[in-house]
Amino acid sequence: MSAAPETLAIRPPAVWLRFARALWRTATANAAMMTGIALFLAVVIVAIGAPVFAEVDPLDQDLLARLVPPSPGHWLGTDAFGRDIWARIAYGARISLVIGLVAVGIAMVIGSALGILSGYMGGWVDQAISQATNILLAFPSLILGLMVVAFLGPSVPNLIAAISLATIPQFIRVSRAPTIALRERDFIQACRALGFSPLRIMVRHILPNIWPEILVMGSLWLATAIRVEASLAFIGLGVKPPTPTWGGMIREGFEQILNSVYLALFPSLAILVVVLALNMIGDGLRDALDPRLKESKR
Amino acid sequence: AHPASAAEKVIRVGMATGDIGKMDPHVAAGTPEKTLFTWVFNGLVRIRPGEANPQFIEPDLATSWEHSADNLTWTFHLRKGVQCHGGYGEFTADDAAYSLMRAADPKRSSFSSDFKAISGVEALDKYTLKITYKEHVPSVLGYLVNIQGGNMVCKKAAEEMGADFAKHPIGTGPFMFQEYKPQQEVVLVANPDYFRGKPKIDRIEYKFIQAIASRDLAFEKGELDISYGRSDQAWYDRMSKLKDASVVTTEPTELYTLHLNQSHKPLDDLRVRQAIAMSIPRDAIVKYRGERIARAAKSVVPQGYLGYADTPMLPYDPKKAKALLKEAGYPDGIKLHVVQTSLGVMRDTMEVLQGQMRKAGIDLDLQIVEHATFHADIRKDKSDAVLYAASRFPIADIYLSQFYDSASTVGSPTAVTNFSHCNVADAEIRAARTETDAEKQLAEWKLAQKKIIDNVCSVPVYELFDAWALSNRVKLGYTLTGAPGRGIPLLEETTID
Amino acid sequence: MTTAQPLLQVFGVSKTFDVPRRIGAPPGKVHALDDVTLDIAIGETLGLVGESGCGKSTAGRAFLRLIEPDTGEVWFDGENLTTAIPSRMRTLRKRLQIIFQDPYSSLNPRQKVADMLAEVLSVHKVCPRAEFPRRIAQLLDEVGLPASAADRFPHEFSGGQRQRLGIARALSVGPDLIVADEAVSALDVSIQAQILDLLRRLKAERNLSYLFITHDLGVVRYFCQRAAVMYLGRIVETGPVKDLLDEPLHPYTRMLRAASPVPNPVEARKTVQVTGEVPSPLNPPTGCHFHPRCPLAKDICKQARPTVTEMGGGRAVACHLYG
Amino acid sequence: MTDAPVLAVRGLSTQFRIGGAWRAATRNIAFDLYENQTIALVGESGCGKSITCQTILGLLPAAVARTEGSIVYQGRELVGLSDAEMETVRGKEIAMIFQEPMTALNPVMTVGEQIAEAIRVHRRCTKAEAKAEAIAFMDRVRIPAAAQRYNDYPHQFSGGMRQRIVIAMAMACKPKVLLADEPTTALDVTIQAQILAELRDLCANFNMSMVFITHSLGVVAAIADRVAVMYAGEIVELASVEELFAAPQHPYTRALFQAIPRVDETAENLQAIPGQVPPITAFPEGCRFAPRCPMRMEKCAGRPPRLAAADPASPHAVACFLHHDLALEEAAE
Amino acid sequence: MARYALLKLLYAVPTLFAVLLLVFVLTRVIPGDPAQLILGDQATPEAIAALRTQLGLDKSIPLQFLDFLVGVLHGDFGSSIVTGQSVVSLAAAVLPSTLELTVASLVVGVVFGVPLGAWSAMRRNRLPDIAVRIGSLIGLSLPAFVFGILLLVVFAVQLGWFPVIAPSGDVSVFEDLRALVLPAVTLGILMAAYITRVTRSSMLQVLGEDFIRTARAKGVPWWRVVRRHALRNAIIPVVTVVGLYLGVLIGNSVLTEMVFNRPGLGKLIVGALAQRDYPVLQGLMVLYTLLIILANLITDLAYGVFNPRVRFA
Ligand SMILES: Nc1ncnc2c1ncn2[C@@H]1O[C@H](COP(=O)(O)OP(=O)(O)OP(=O)(O)O)[C@@H](O)[C@H]1O
Ligand SMILES: Nc1ncnc2c1ncn2[C@@H]1O[C@H](COP(=O)(O)OP(=O)(O)OP(=O)(O)O)[C@@H](O)[C@H]1O
Ligand SMILES: [Mg+2]
Ligand SMILES: [Mg+2]
Repeated sequence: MSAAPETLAIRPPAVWLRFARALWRTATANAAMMTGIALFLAVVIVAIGAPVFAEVDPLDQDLLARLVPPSPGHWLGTDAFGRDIWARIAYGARISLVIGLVAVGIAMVIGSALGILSGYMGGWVDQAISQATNILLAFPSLILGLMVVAFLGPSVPNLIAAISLATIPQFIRVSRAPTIALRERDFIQACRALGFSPLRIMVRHILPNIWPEILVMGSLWLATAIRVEASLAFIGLGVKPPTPTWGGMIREGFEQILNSVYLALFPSLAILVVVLALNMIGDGLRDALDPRLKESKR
Repeated sequence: AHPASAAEKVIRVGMATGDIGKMDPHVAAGTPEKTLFTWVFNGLVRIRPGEANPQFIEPDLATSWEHSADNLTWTFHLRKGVQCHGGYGEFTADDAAYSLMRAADPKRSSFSSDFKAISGVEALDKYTLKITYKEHVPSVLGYLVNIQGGNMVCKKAAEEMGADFAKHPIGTGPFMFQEYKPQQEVVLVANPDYFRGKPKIDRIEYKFIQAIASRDLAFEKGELDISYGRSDQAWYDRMSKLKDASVVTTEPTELYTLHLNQSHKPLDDLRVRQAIAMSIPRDAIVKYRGERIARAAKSVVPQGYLGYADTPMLPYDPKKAKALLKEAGYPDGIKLHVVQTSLGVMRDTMEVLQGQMRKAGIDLDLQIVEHATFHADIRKDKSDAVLYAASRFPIADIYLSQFYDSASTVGSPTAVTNFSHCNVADAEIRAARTETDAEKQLAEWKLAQKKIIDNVCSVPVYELFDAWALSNRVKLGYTLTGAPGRGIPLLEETTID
Repeated sequence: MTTAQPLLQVFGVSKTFDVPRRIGAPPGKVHALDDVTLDIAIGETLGLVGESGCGKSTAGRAFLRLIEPDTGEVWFDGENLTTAIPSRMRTLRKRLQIIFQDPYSSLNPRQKVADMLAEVLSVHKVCPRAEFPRRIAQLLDEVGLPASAADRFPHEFSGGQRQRLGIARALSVGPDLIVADEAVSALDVSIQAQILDLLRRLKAERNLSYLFITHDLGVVRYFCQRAAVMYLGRIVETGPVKDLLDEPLHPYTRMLRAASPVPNPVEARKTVQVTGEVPSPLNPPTGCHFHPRCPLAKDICKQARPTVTEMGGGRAVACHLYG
Repeated sequence: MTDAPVLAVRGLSTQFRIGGAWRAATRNIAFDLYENQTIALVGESGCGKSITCQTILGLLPAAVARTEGSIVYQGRELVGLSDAEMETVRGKEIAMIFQEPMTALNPVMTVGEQIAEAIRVHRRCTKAEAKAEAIAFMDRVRIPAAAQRYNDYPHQFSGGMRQRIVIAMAMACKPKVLLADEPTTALDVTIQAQILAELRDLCANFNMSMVFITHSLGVVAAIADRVAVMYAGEIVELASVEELFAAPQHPYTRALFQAIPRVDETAENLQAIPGQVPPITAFPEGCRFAPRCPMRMEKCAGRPPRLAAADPASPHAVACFLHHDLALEEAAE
Repeated sequence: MARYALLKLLYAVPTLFAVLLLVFVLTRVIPGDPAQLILGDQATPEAIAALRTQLGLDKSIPLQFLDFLVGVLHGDFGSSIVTGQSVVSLAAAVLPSTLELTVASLVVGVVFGVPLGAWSAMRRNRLPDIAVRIGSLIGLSLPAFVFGILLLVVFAVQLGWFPVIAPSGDVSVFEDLRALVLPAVTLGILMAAYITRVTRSSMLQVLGEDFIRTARAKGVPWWRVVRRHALRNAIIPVVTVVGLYLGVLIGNSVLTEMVFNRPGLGKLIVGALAQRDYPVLQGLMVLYTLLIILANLITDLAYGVFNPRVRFA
């Protein structure tokens, strides 16, 4: 055809760099996402800099100043042991964030990997994974948590293991269905025709197309993960005392909910802030990753 | 609730449990079951309603009794015409003998150890029962009151029903079992043939409501008339403010004791144990729990028990505790690995101890486990320290024998609940058990308590009362200060407006 | 038949699809391919025509094992594809390419054009990484797209432009055989001419072979040496293009020929006589599938499936008229 | 042909938001459509044919596309109508057949329902009536065993059959104007011939007018009354079908004719147009075809030529300086 | 259809077996002795050993498993070692309220979730959307027990509209439903939060599809396009999520059941595990697994109803 073109619009920068740029572009364009990032960063900063933000030791009991309502001295009040709630929320952010993010992260990675594998490969792989999923699903997550924790003993890693284990089936299911739909699409067929290995097809072609669903699910389950810690704490199997966690604080707050409702409310609000922030980021990310995103017709 | 006819009087009781266990008085040991047994069963004798102290023992199914000079042979004369529930006939000496044998049989009873000393039970005639003992027992009558193994069951019913008896208890008490709904309630109805007269209330709805807040709200809204409370001052204060209701705290108390396992380092060192004793601010903890709810422990035996002696303990002094630790070779403090149950009050108490002992450089590394695991683990010596709450029949012997006699050391074949591996007072405890002279017996017990405390086998923390919220509409018919069976007795004279 | 060495040989390939009806009811069966036998020589272009839904795309896919055929064998360059192990198949795919019919679903919506092409180049190590940009621009240029297209996502292109992206992708690995499934149907004549010229040039340069699926007999005439006509899953006629179009043997081929529009307003207005209903592939007619629409149908056509008759000059037809 | 056009398009331009700026995908589109007449839109793929049709129906999302110019349907200006107002126009007055048959149908509604819906939203009739009529339309587009397939879902149809369903759906609205975007591209020639015949009948029976997009000049010859040739977002030539086929004037149109592979003649070589269509972000200043035009002149790069008749007496209009001069045009104004 | 259901149930047998084996082994490997728990802390080692023998806990684990399997095959699930009640009667007692609560909260979840999600998608990034999104996140962030108590305080105690604890005995259907409202809302809100999010996201996707444009080109009014075309497609992923959550609901209503003092399968299972009540635990896990499988089946069927493309190959 005509002479080779002289100018080229394509310089291939590193993938991460391009991703980061896309992220930054969307982030700056998307006020909600910026707010989300700011909120999340704020929580992370409070978690890391807890000693700075809360001068009081979160473990320091003051038995004679228990259940003090929010007041200048303790601006979020004190708990049943007279410990400062704000300090506990700040320090608790560390563990709760780690539990939520890591547990959901692990579940998301393993679950969607298995889901894609199951949906794409079909056949006995699909059968095996589906059966395993059913077995996992057949345990109420509280029971599963109880068993894992009873078996391995309560510790943060074990808790994370328990919560991820309970969450994995959700991600398997959520990623398997769209994978099956995608498998029939011509562009996946084209990949096969081009001799791409199944692994490449799954990672490079299917995964990017089901990201949005996984992301939305991920940001939703984060709240659940932090809450499950609360549920386990509720039956007494959360993180070791006296380490503060939001879930544990909610449990303790529940005991006093009729006298001092703020005990359970403040940590719940903290969870809300994180989940809200992550959802805003998740939605923004989704827009960033979806080139096709059309505006609704109105 | 049931469509109550205007005339029907119903009392609704809320209990802190998800469900009830076996309704067999010789098997179940939990508060929910014991509360139920109070209404269904009688003993040969009983403690006057409203009291918890054995000094108030009075006739129940037995109208009178006498014993031999050596205290080893006891004869009881039974009340005539007492009817078993459900048409199982008259309650006779045969039933009483059967009940006692049943309670003493380790295969059928959780309380067989209480009756170890019995050598024979015999129905002399329809209304006369003879019990013979191998050795002296500090309080024969105490074991025959209507709690635990002292509850009298009807032989024919128990034998006919076999394992089903636990689902449908038959006794002679003022109320009869009617219906059980899993996870919901047990319904009891008045026993029209009750020997003290037909009860004034027609029915008891005994509801299992695990969550305290729900129980409180149900009580507040009038859906419950009696509600099991929480041993917490905040709860006490809030409920006390309710109109038309009152809050009562009852004995027996549960004594919370921190047992220090001497077989574990560094607790083998007396100085370390003393340091621990000095790191616990008993009075502050009582304040935290609530002064209407708790009282500071004054010995290793709960107050009011026969043989209890107020024994001075080491005062709270975290500085001195630190110094002692340093002296023992732990300048940076010590760390104890503690297995702890996840159950509410026990765990709360442990967290307070943890927070307080921290100030003396003692770090409690709590491994919170499920209650079942807790019981298994502490019996395998897995914990450096065991926080245990218990109330026993109010005689010092039981407490001392089970917790501080080396024969009861966990892991041994005769193990009960000696978690501390304490053996300093074996001689005194054993001597007191068979001592017939009351004075001498008291002296031995007193010495035993002092030795245990001086040796810091354990650190008693506080005693907690049971707390109940009662609607003012409920008229118990007696003054309530104690409830030996934990549950509030609802009797023939109890009524509701 | 062609004397040249065959590159692709297809023997008796059949494919049936289950079509679900209601939940629980037994599925319907569509015989998309019914005993198809074909071959394509090195450097040859075989046109495959037939009505929509007759199984052309299925054939193209089955030959490349994108769909597993139920029965039959496909040989490529002396190798049996039907039994090739997956890793061998993946290597072979570099030589076997397909351009998909539907330009809308054949491109990954989340991949930019440059990434798409770069991925192919890197997987098959077509050229050193440093040359990718140049190579990509060249490929785009070959299919008539500007270099700036590299930085765009598929949804930013029109249908014809997307089709060209698919062509560029197939060309990028330098295949020996391309299955072009209506590759130029969505294009306007000018681009179509460009693409056809391009495909022709590549054929000349690289001795490429094509299986060219299309509706457009004009394109067949221009581009293909031989053609095969399909009707409801069966090949009804094959032969050199010129003969086949100028003197069609099978009544269906004749009908196709007659219905082809010509760019002449006067001629085009003459109403062509196209008769009969298109049969349902779920429930194809007995005997010769075409008999309900055939103006020359005889009794035997309703009963027996016609066998393939060699007619000389490389022509063959499956019709009772020639039995 | 009556005097007033059913649809009069003037100075229509559709702009997309690309990289933050508004870029015109089409520019200055103008044509008249008379009753019972078919105008064919042909041209390079990507030159804006589909966009133009969607603009007429106001279907482009406001967030990414905007429209300038005027579209007058039976005396009523459509540009600037609210969505609710457009709803009364869509389907009933102007209907559209979309280019992509695979995605144009709702996958969870039976094809019959979708056609019946088109009937019921515009006319009061019972469900049974709508169903009967829908089946009749399915018959018309040669769906075999139409009554049985009424309750089938789109995925149970082949691409060609889906296309026919889309056509049936548009026809079922009985619009005054039908915008048909490559309705027969996916079909084989026998079905295509039948559909074209059917569409012609419909135009005649219902006094329908049609805008027909296609790439096949054979199809144009078979169905169109007038032809608009588009290039890079503009109409470059507009003439009756006979005149255009007899004497194409614009160099692009001529080049198109050179590129047709014919079924009745063997051609050695097709004359492809060298070069490529400029992207909408880089349209040339003057005549957009100029860079590829074999007869390019100096002035072609200067100002865009207007679409006008070389001979004022003839309706054959062309936008090319070879046929009429800019100066001439300006003088005429 | 019946054949399909049967086939699915057949497929479930290995799952069931695996679940049982897991429950069986895990519960016996974790520490804790039912005999100790039943007899209390004063029981003698002798009494405990006797009870263990009586319960068959002294046998080897494989032997116990075999005994259990044989029992199950004879339809005998044993009885609780804690209460003595037969497992079947316990299950029968709690099953109705579990199903009742599950269905009711499902209804709450769908009735709130789907319309809110759709509305939010249509008002993307505008005030209603933001409000709905934050609202759904509040639903997710507040643990059921906290939310439940708050509901009780306001609606049961303050306003007196609903009872605090579920009435027992023979009560009118009205009373029964009244007691169901608050727990169903507590659980349903959580579910609604999920459904809202999923509906919104899939609705956004669907609104961009070509067939929406086709429908609009037909002149179908906008609200009808949304209802008949968009929603019907958007609901398909929602069905998956609802199905998934259905299983979760049955087992995870424990805390809600505690707060509202309702009997329930989940509560029973948790209780049995805490008490190491092996027969109950095993029997109920069979039931629970069957319910999950049933829920899967219903989801599949519902999926088929909503999605004609679904295949059962
Ligand atoms: N995956 C599939 N499942 C079920 N049926 C299928 C599948 N793929 C194709 N079919 C059916 O097989 C037959 C042949 O389809 P195919 O796509 O090969 O036709 P085609 O000749 O390419 O038609 P077109 O010209 O419309 O593209 C059709 O009836 C089609 O409905
Ligand atoms: N949403 C969009 N955003 C940006 N550009 C668009 C968008 N949709 C279409 N375009 C551009 O508008 C131009 C016209 O597109 P249109 O679909 O009308 O082409 P067409 O003439 O129908 O082509 P074809 O014959 O290939 O279908 C193309 O260059 C296309 O890239
Ligand atoms: Mg095809
Ligand atoms: Mg188009």
